Amino acid sequence: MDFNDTPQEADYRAKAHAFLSAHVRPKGSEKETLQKRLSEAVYLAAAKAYQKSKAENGFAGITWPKDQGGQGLSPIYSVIFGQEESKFDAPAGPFTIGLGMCVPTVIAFASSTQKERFVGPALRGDEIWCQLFSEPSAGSDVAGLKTRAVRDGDDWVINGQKVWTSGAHYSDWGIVLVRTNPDKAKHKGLSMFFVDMKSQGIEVRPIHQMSGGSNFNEVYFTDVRVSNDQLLGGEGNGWSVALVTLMNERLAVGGSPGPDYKEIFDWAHHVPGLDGSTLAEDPSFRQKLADWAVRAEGYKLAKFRTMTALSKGETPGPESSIGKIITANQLQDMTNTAIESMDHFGIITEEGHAPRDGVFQQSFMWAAGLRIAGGTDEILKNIIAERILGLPGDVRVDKDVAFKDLPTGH
Amino acid sequence: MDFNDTPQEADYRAKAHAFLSAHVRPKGSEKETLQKRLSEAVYLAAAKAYQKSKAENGFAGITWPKDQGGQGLSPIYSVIFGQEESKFDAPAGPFTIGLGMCVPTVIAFASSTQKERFVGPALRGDEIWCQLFSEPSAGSDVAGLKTRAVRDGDDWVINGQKVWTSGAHYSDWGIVLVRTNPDKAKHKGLSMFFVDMKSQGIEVRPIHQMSGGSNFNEVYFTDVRVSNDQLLGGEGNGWSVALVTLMNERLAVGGSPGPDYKEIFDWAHHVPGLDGSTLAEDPSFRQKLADWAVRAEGYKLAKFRTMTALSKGETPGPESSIGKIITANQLQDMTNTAIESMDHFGIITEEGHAPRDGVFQQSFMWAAGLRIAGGTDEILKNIIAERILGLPGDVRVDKDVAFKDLPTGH
Amino acid sequence: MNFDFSDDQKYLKGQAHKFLSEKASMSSTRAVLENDNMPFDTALWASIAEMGWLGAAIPEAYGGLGLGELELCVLAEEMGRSLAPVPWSSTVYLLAEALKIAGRESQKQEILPKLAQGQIIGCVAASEGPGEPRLETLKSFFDGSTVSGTKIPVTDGDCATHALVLAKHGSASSLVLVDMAHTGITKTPLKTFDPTRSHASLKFDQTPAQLIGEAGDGLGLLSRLYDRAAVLFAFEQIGGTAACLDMATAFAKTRFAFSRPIGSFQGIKHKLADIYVALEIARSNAYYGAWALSCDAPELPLAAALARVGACEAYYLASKENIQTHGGMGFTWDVDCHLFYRRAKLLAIQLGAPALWKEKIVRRLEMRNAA
Amino acid sequence: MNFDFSDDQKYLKGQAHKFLSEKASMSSTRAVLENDNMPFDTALWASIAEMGWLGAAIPEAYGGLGLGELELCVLAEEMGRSLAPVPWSSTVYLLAEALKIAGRESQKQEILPKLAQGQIIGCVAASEGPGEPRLETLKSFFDGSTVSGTKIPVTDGDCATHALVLAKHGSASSLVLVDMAHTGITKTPLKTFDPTRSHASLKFDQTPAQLIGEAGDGLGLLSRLYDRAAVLFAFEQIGGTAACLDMATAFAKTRFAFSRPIGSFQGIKHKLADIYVALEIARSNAYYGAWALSCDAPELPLAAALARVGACEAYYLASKENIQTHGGMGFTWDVDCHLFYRRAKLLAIQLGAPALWKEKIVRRLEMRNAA
Repeated sequence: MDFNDTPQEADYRAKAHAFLSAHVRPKGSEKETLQKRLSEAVYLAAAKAYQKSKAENGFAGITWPKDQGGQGLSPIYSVIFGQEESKFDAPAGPFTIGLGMCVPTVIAFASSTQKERFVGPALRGDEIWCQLFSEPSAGSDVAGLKTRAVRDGDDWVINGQKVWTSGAHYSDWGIVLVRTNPDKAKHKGLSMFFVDMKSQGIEVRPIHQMSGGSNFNEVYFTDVRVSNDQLLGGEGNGWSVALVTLMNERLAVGGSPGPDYKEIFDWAHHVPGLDGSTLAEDPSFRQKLADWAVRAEGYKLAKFRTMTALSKGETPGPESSIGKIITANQLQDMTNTAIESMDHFGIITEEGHAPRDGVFQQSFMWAAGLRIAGGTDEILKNIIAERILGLPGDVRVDKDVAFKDLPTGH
Repeated sequence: MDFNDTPQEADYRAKAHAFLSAHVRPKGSEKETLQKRLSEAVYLAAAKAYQKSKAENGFAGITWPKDQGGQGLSPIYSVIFGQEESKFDAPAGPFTIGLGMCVPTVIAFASSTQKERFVGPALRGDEIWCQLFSEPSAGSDVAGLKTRAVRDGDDWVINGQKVWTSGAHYSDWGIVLVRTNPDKAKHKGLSMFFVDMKSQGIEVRPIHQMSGGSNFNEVYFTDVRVSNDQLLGGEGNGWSVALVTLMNERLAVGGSPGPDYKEIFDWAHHVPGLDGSTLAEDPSFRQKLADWAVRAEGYKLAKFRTMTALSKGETPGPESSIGKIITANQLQDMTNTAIESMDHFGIITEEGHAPRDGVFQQSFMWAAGLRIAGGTDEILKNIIAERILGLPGDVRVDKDVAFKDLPTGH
Repeated sequence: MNFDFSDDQKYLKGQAHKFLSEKASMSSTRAVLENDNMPFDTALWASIAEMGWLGAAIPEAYGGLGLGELELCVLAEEMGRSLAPVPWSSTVYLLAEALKIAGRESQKQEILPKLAQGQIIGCVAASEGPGEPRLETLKSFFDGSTVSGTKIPVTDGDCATHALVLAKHGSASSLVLVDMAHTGITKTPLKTFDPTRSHASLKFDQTPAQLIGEAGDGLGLLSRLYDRAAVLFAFEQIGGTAACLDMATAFAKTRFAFSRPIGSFQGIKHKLADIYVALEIARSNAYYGAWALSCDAPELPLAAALARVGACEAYYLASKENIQTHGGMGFTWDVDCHLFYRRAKLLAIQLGAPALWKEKIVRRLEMRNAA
Repeated sequence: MNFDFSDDQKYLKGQAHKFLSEKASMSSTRAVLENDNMPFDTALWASIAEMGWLGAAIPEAYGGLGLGELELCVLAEEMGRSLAPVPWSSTVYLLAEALKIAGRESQKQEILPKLAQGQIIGCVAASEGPGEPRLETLKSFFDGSTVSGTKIPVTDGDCATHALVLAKHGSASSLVLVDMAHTGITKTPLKTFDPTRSHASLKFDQTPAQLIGEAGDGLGLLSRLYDRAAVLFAFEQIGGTAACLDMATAFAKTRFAFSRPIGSFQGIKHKLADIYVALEIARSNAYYGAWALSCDAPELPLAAALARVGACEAYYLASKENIQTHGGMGFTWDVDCHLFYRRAKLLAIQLGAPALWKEKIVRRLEMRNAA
């Protein structure tokens, strides 16, 4: 056992670090990040320039096939690059979903002419892609989506609404999962298209989150025409195409959002505890802190086990789905404890008064959403129970029934 | 708001207390109880004598109709008697289920001749009744029971196995739920009989519990003949009859088993804590103790609300089902904490060494069973969700299917 | 055994529910949430005054309705359920109660009648930083006639007409009453986690102040006042908890996933059952607190602590799992889940956080055992 | 990054699994459980000795196989899974490890070879009552050549050939080695919560004893020894946790209620998912402990505490919910659920309970931050 890179990995890590040092600044405090400091337009320009430099220096499409302009390397190298990149204030966000999920789907299912047209620009940062799957009435049950595409000559006409789309307002292209045949069973009547986000009939509206901010959009489709050539994977195969897209969501070996237990422990040395000493000396706080440490370190170490599998060329299992269950709930618990340990003062979010610029209160809000976004706690536990433990699925009342005949409660 | 009895209630409580003082001893320590000190035979004799004296003094069948030898009083009075009785070492156990659940079912469904024959002897303590519902493959799903009764002339012949029957080995009579028609849907093919527990073909075997003791039995039926007259509520109505029997299980306003948080707190003053002072001074233990107090006092107070409803002549709802979820899990948590707070020493159960004669370890065992007996945590939560909150039932695959065609997994 | 509210009290609760569902809709709460210059809903405040609720538990001699604390409890539950964005708790549970238990006759006569008519808004200015106020760390001071120092945060501090200020007084502490009309008080509004209620920091500079209760008994009086307020807060909290449970239950019945109501999945079902259990435990403890408060029973300190902890835990569980039950929608601004998540946190820390009150429970158990 | 066991180590684990499923069936565990006069399974002990496992991590120079601590970890996981009723942990994790880190050459030469052959059984006699042993409360004392005092409980105390005894030594404490063949040692067997392992109280009366490690370093050495043992215990615990999860999962797939496998209900499904999560967290922390143990890394104290707490929590959860998943059957003597419930508790307290180790985690985080 060791935590060391192989010689090749170490070499690659050094190269990645050198590239990053040359092109982006080391991470500073949260409020000084590019994203916080720059207007969205300027930030996007920076992001595109950064992506271009990645492409020029051979750090774009790390795991993609060489003939697609990728580096043809194993996933461990993109993990290593990600680890190094996370030490810098790199404007990579706008490309995460497109290059991580959308374009790989294009590579897997589009025609060679289409690949020539789209893969390069995406890789070089000229074009941004977004993913349009979820709908107001199809969240945990994505396959229950209602957005319709109706054939009209060589075109399809799309009508419906998507939600929780990141970056829809600045994306050039998107992949959209729609229903092409409501007479078939729900999973069988779906198809995947890629669409020009600037098409007529597409309206993007920001979602106002309970946290106050807007990181996602609603996207309305009104008689949006797409050519039949933009069908990915063929009519009625949308679900299997979507599974390929979502598979890429799994390799989340990045860090966890919000303050970690160490940050809260440091801070606790400056907060009074129940008995007049500091919170950091409060035995009941210390017991909680130990629980957080066990879960946080355990999760970090579990990711090292995943990396080990990758490094050996094995594919890590759905084990990685334990990550969000732990981090989201623990973030909610930790920040709740931090807020409550300040008593009445904990309600303050005003800058200059709230400790750590109010990161505890912000994360306490975010954590509630984190338990839902990208698979609720309940869905993730089903995945663990069924895919890992092999327990039987729940009774399904929506199998072998024409989608249009399924009960919807409305 | 007040916690006082009405004048009539106070008067009744005084009479009950006077009767008890005259007939039984005040409760002493756990190991000195009659049940612990006496052989089962002697204890049973004492129990029968005690029940006889209750009947003679008008404290038997408190809520039963007068024409059945009962007192015709409202449930609050049996609660009051129960509260007073719980202060004494009264040998009431062997009659709890029979008089609480079985005989009321007989009163509700038997012929007047049968009632004349059975109600009196039960009330006077001459005969003990037991309840035979659960089966090895029908626990949470009682209606899935397999024990068959087949018509043969004026008789029925019963074959099958029952489990978790308290007192079967010393009972004179029992009510048994059986399947009389496997071609009907599961709930529709059931019937209820009362049987002579001394009948030929009934074999009673004690169940060896994980706790070491044996408080329950398995009861095997092999060609046991019962007359058609012993059918309660008519053929095929077994399920509705059983619901009447089980309804009576609800009025559990008694105390909770095992040590309570106060006992653990008292004890904690004599155990070293982490920092060298006593456990009672350990802030993290104190936080836990407060949680236990909130739940324990809250549950006790919830029972006062139930009593208030009874006192006003209202019927308390299924709210009482929150009781066992709280007490069983809290008992497991409290005793686990007590055991662990002793470190290695906590493993000892040997009398003379283990604190409180090992009650913490015993209760830690019991608690695991308590979470299962008489409705698992999971079943109780379903009851709360469906009967109180009105949430929809789970998808049923066993409706409108002949019982014999239902999947069993075997 | 009569451990329940009377029919009259239940009738009052029903009336309050009806009144608040009309006048204190969520749009009233959202108006305050989204408007920084609107510390509370003045129209709603006026009509609450008209209903006489502000003086519900104030003796008729002081212009109140002369009802008891139990009536205040049922009103509190409905106020909590409605998230009414008004300085109700600061005025009724804190200022009025303080005067009732420790005010001098002149103070009662001067303030309570106006308070009952809605012309007075109270606030408690105790906190000066993270953690509970302690004599060792208290910086504000009272010189016998004026008070100086900075208090942060003060709920309703920017709209209050009168402030109860905890201040060092010689070697001890005292609770003093300040008329906010005095000049030289600096009020700075504060952004908080619950913008549906207004907060400020208050800077006093030799501001005239009069003693409430015994000189040197500031922390003691505040603790007794908080015991009373804890019971009333607990009813607001169970009202909020019940509202969350109702919301989540209604949603779980009508929201379909996999072509079934999500409420038919045990994952949701058991979650809501857990909330119900927490609510029943909290409610029973709150009733006990109400009884102790209504008859000034010696059990009040313990009962209040039990009521507060039970209510804080239940409301937190209900408000966060209500969001979870609503899924993505629950995380949006337009769905009301977050309003309860915010209020639950404010009510859980305003009188001191659960950890503090858990320790109080144990200390009070020790006192009872010692007695 | 190579944070996993080697193929050889995995092969050894497979072999151990195969061997133990044959030789250490539950009937072996039950034989010890039900027979008060059978402290352990002597036949199983003999064949484990034959396999050479007792000396797996003992250098060849002392008659061992000279494998590393990582090999011991994989064996520990399988021993834990099988509930093997033998004095393995007392002998291998405690006595052998103590000699390896603190034994004098003569002591190693005298004991380790015999231990590797199965002729020596160890035990640790530290506890004298509730709570962790502390210098202030320690009553047993060592006078330089003999030890006197009563130790209770001592796991394997009635079958051990050698005991490591913690005793007061002047104003400090020392760890001393006692040959149990000496006369005048009173062994009293004790009934415990886990009768599948034997326990006794030991009374020493001027019993000849030799120092292990530095004079006066008894508590320090015991703490270092327990850090090493904590990692090995953690592997036994994750083995037991995995066995409970396997049992519960298999049962949930085949047990039907309402004509469905109970494993198709989210109530059971999510329960088992929670156990899986706890197991993965525990396993990852245990691996870290294994790495630190294998290379005597400075991270060992923190890693050991993380491994222990994660493993204690996971095993407790898995063993109690395994009973719950089995329903009524789970509460019977004949179903194996309770064997794990018993063992989980013993392993959780033998080296000191989780609360103690949680405090160790925080202290060691503080040391790391200070460093």
